[in-house]
Amino acid sequence: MTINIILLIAMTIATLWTVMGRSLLKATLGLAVTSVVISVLMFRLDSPMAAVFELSVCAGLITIIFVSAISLVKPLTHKEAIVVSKDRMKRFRYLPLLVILFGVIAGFFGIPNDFKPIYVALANDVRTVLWSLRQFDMFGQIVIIIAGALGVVVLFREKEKR
Amino acid sequence: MKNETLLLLTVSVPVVGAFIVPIVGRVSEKLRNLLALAFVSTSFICSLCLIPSALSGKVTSIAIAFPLGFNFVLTADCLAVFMAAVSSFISSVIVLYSFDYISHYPNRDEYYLMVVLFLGSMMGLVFSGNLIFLYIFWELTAIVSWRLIGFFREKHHVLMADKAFLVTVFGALAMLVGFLFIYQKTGSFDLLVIKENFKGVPVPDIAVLLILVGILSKSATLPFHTWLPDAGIAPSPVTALLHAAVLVKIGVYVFARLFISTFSLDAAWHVLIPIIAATSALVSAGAALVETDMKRVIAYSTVSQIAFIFLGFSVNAEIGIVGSLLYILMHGLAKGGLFLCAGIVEQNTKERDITKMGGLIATMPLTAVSFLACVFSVMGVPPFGGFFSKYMVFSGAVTSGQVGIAVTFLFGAVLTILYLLRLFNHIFLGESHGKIAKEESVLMVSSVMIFALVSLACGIYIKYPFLFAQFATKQMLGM
Amino acid sequence: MLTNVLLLPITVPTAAALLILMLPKKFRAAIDAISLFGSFLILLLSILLFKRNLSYSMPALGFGIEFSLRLYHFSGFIVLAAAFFVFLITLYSNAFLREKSYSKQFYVYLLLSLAFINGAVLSDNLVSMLFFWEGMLITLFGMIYIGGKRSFKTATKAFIIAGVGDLCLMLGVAICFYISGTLAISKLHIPISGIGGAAFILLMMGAIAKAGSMPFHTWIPDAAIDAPLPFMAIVPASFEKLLGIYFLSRISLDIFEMSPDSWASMTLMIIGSITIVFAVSMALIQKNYKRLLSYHAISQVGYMILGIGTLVPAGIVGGLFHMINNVMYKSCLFLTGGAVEKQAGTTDLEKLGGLKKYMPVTFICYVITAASISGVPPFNGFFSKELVCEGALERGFIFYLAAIIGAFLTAASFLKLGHAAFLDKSKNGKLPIKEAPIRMLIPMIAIAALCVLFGVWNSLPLKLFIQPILGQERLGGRDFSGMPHNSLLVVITIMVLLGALLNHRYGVKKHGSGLKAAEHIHHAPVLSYIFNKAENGYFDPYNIGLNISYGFSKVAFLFDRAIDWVYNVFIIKVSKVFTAAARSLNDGSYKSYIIWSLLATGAVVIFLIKSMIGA
Amino acid sequence: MPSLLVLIPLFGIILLNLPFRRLNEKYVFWFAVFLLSVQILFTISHHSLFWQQGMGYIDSFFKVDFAIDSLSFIMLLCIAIVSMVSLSVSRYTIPDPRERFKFINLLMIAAIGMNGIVITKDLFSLYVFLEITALSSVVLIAFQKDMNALEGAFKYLILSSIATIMMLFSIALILLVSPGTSFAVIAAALKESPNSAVIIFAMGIFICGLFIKGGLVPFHGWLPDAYTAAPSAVSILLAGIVTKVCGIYTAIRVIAFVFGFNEVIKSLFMFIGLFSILIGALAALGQKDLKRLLAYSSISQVGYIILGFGTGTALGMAGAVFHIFNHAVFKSLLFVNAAAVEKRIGSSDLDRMGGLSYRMPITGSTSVIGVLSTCGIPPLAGFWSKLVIIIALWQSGHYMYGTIAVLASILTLAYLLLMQRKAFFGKLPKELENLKDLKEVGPEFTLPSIILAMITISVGVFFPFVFDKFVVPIKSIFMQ
Repeated sequence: MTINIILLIAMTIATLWTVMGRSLLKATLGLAVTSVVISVLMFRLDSPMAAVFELSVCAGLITIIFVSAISLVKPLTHKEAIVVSKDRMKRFRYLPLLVILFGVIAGFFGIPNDFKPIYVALANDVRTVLWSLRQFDMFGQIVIIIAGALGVVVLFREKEKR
Repeated sequence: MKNETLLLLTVSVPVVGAFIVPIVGRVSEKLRNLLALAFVSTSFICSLCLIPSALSGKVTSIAIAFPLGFNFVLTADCLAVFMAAVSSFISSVIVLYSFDYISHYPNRDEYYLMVVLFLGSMMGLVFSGNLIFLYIFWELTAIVSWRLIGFFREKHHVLMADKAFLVTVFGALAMLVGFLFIYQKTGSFDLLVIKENFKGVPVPDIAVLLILVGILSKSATLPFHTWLPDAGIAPSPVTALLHAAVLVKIGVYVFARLFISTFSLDAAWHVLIPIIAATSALVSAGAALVETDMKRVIAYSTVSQIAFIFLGFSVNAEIGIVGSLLYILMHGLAKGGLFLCAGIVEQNTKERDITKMGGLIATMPLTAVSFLACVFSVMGVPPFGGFFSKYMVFSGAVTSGQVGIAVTFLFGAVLTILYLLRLFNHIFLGESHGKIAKEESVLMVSSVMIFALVSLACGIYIKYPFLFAQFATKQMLGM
Repeated sequence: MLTNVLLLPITVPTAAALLILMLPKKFRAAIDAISLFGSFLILLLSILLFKRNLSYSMPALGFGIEFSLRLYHFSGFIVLAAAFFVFLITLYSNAFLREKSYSKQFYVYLLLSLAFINGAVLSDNLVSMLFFWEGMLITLFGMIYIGGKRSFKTATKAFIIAGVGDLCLMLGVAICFYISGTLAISKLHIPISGIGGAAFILLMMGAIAKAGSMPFHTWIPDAAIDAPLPFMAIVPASFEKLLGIYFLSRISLDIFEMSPDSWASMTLMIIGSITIVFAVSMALIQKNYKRLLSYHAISQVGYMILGIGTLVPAGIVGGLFHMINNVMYKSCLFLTGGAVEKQAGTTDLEKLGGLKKYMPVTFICYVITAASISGVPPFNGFFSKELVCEGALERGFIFYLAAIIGAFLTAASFLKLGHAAFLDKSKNGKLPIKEAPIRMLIPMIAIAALCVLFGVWNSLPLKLFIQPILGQERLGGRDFSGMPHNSLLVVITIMVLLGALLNHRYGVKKHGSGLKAAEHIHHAPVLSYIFNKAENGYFDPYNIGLNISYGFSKVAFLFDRAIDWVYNVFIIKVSKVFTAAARSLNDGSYKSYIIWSLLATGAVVIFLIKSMIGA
Repeated sequence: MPSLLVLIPLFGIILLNLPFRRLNEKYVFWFAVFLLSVQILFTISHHSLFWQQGMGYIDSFFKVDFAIDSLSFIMLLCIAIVSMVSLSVSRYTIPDPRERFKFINLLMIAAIGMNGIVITKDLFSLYVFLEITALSSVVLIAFQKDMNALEGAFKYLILSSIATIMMLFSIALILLVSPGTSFAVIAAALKESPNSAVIIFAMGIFICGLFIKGGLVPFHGWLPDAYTAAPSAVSILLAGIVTKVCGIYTAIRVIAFVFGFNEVIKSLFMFIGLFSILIGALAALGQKDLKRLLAYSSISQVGYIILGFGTGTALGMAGAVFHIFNHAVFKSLLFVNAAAVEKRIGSSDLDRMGGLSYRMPITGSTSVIGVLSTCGIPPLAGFWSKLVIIIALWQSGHYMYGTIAVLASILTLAYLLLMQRKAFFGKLPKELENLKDLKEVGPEFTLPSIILAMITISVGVFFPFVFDKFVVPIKSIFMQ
């Protein structure tokens, strides 16, 4: 049980680092680390399929896309980087305190588990859920992907000077 | 013609007709004016035809049940027919007057639409037997008065229109909350059902207070009266129709309809309301004596005379109630006439400040004489109708034992004489400050003379309105 | 048929007035003829109706209000007197108003007010009496207004004063209905204790306002200058007196049960004596013929009120007799004033003088009526004043003293007037003045003759007109006609008159001309200060009342502006404060939105958990 | 086959986005119009066979059945009307056909999302459809790509993503208790499960997520910025229906049918409703910008809906739904007028406007109708729905809430009269006098405003029939 706690703490530190990290690259790395930690957690909570998804998609694919996108962007000059980091540091200096405070309160109150979760370990694994139970949501995912694509087209396409 | 169809015609003709008027207005100006007059006078004629059946004690009523208790009920009892006849007569004369008055100004279509719609909603309100539809027509008149006060579209005018609209709607909302309290007790909005439930039991004070706030704001009595003088900037037929003769009578009518014919007020209110009325009468009479703008003086005088009507209704004496009903008729005629004369003077001399006017009697004799006649009727000088109504309101105050209030109203009546004579002298007598203006249009002067002559006729042949009012009071008090 | 004969006194004059109204202005002769014929017709009618007891009533309206007329001795007498004087005045004004532009309007108003006075006197219901009573406001305003360019101010003043009086009357009538439940004058018997007292005060104020006594008198002197002269001769001199004193006597005799030693009669007597003394002293110092006469009209009312106020048979008979006498000589004096004004062109005593030679008939009529007003023995004024003095003496010496002072000053002022106008050598150059036209002289001569007749043979008016009003039991079996019984009083009166003559002689010798005969009184140390103040309207209740109401209305206007301020400024300020607070919630930075949302979620969750678990 | 409502637009978009460009641009508008009018037609005649018989194999394929009851009929109707209005307005405000093609695609996706929310019976797919609408609205808000739009979109994105995270988290927690995610299953499971803190926590954050989406007061920060930043066509859509469907309808559906009503939730809703009425109205009173004022006003009107819903009685909920419909109509009417004014004057700053009803009479008079209906002035629709809510409040004994709600409509009247006075009623200021093309905008604006005004008037005047036909069936749903 304590390993889970440690993993959770690691995850929070990684997220804090992503948020407060100076350059975008560091932020993507931080994101990748959090995904890895989450997938390890999932393994521990014996839901392997979800963990595999998490690892491959979030840690792998998304990080690659982010890194490629960032590489296209003109990197900040050193001087600007310092200004940006100082500004971020100033803005988020209270964030860690806040997180710790929240952790203490949660711990102190103690999330009550006064009931026995009944259906956690349902037998069917991800595949059956995905295809048989939640087929309609697939439809939803398709629409979201289309919306995302359209959004990218609308927002980021330069307006050709006709 | 069965009474039911007459009743339906009185209400529906102006309401529906109002929307035809602007359409016809596109075609021809003249036709639209005549059409507007036709709609208004049809409802007048229909209400006249309703009088014999009302007098015979038969209450014709139309009821269509709607969900949630908002059923559409029209009852033509004596009080309703009396109010309908009075307001539709005054409106038809005013519409006749506005043919020549409004022709000088833009957006005339909207004017006629609103005036005819106003009369329609007035008829609806007067005949409605259900609190919700009473409230609907009440708000409809507030919308109309908002559009009409802002008729000249100047910035200040629109500001005043909004002020009037806000104050009256605030009062209406308070009244709606009062209605809901009553609905809570009786479970229905129909006046007859409410009347049964409140046979002996006095109404909860909170409901009375809230409804009173609505009534006082609509009839411009003391705490809520400032919107009426400010609305003096509207065109004269509007101020005549809305702020003198008909709109301000709505509050008083609802007071009679609710607090006299439907449920009974307990004794404390019969002392409190006259006090409010007394302060309002004195304050507005004082203000009228000091004010210099012609229309504002007359508006303040309306506030003061409305307080007299409230006195009559609220003193729990039968003679007072009959007196107030007569007062509504006489004051409507006279005050309408005063505002229309003010309109003629204002249109010809382009001057509103009475200190800069004078000597108009030489060039506008007929207007001056009718103005004087209406002034006498408001003061209560005998051959004119105002005398009987003022006497009976006084007698009502005295017979209900409140002699102190009667003496304060005596002082109010003296102030009335003072400011009305001051007004007449400043406008028509004395030397003219170079502003010599003739009264151009025959139509306007004849409508003003109609008012003066009818006031005189009401004074001399007081028997007919008196008996009608007395019968209405007997019917209201359930005797 | 007989009953609606009673309507004729009201309908005939109104019909005549409307007929004249129809005629265009230039048919002057026709208008004069119609008005004369109309008034003559009414005179005949009233003579015919005089001795009859009739009553007529339309179906009652409700709440005691009904249009009911009742002709009995007293109202018949008043209608007859009114018709008689209207006829004479119309005859007089046919000549007087010849070149005036407003003559048509004047006749219309005259006939209308005659109709109103007949209506008021005949009506047996308080409200229908009030209806006609207040109707006279309009004709009063109309008649003064047509007098001249500037006269509308006085017309307004008269209207307001009379209006206030009538409103008090209206309230009084309402209280009477409240107490007794009926408005029929003949059936009313109200004790004057408590609310009844208030009713008496109000009705009495209405009556004396109409009669033109002290607190409500100030419009009459102004009207003397501004209003057309026939108006002064007919309304303040006769109509007002007739109607006012008629109603006052109906109040004190019929409507209220008043005993002689009650506070009500005391107030009446005080008002009467004050009016006598103050009005006549004001008259003394006047420099204008008509203003002097108008002040006398006010002081003579004081005698009537004093007489009726004593509630002693002698006093009441004296008061009523004085009423009819006063109407006679007062209107005749005004007619002489009119003649002087028409012929000499002015009524200002400084410019008048030596008219004796040129207008002998007017002079003779003036002497007769002046003598009768000052109470010189053979004339009617003497007998009625004696009766009033006898009544006053019975009730208290102070009232008798006031009557005597009044007599003295009246005599002095009329001596001054006669001397200044007729006897002094003429000051203005326009010497060749002709005598007034015959149509003006006839009414003067007729009335002067009547004054002599009512004086010498006073049992005729007393027995025929006055005494039947009180009826035998109230008179206590005494007959007041013939020589006054109390010879002591007669001696005192004669001595007073001689004193006035001596004082006049002394004044003339001291100050040179007749006009300045009363200078020594005018400039006496204390009196001069009061006279100057009174002359420019300092004590004028009308001005005081106006100032009070203007002051009140200024305060009321401030209060009204304060309420308006609340709407225009205060509510907007308050809403601005709240709006600023409400808008501070989203200041544009998304961070604050996030914080607000999270805090609110926390609050909601805690609230839900606490209350759900707790429940 | 209600699922067609969701599928056909999707296939349409896929088809349209295929390569041959010019053809699509012309037809996409009419395709969208056709779709929406079909939807309107079918929602009005709601007992037609379209709804009854299922779609055989498609339903089986998706293995999910959609629930259609009168509540969703009204919502579908509102969605169709408001999107139609937004479509016609966009035809004028977005001149470039290429841009408009993209706009219409996004609009269709948003419509799919909303339709999905309305007809779904499953909590998770509700979440998915919410996600779709949120995403497409973000892109729509940022459509003009200027700084202001991007900032507004960013705020909307942040807030709505917080909301969706909360919802997702609470669904996860609920899954601890219930086997599936469909409403009926969850409802049954929640009834049995003990009243434990975690479940209440889950319910709490779900409700707060909905409040953020609905833009109620403590959570309303993003709403004014998003509405003003969005292009006028989008702000119509947003104000008219998006926040209503995502926030309010979902709250009604979920609370009434899944979490179940108890006194605590009722008082919570009532308090939040009243709080947002007052704060929304007060904030609107001080606004200088027309669209911002209308945004605050929509917060305040949503407050009435929540207040109505909070009474818990069938009448109150029916009144709330009726007010959703009314509000959708007159709010989009006011936004259409605001768009017309902004188009003509170039800015929506109230101080620069004045006396516009001279030159734009139709916009002026329809905005009068919109104003009066929003304030609940009788003859119009707004009055009836407010009255039903107030009566429900009275019947359930909450006098204080009722009185404050009634008197709050004075505030509504104050700021809307302020708007009407500053913009339409009054004299034309100097600088607008000589503005060259200050005249009525064109059929794209006048037609929808007239239609919406007609709807408001007819619903107001023929209220009894409308009440029987639409509102009573809703009452019956909430009856159980």
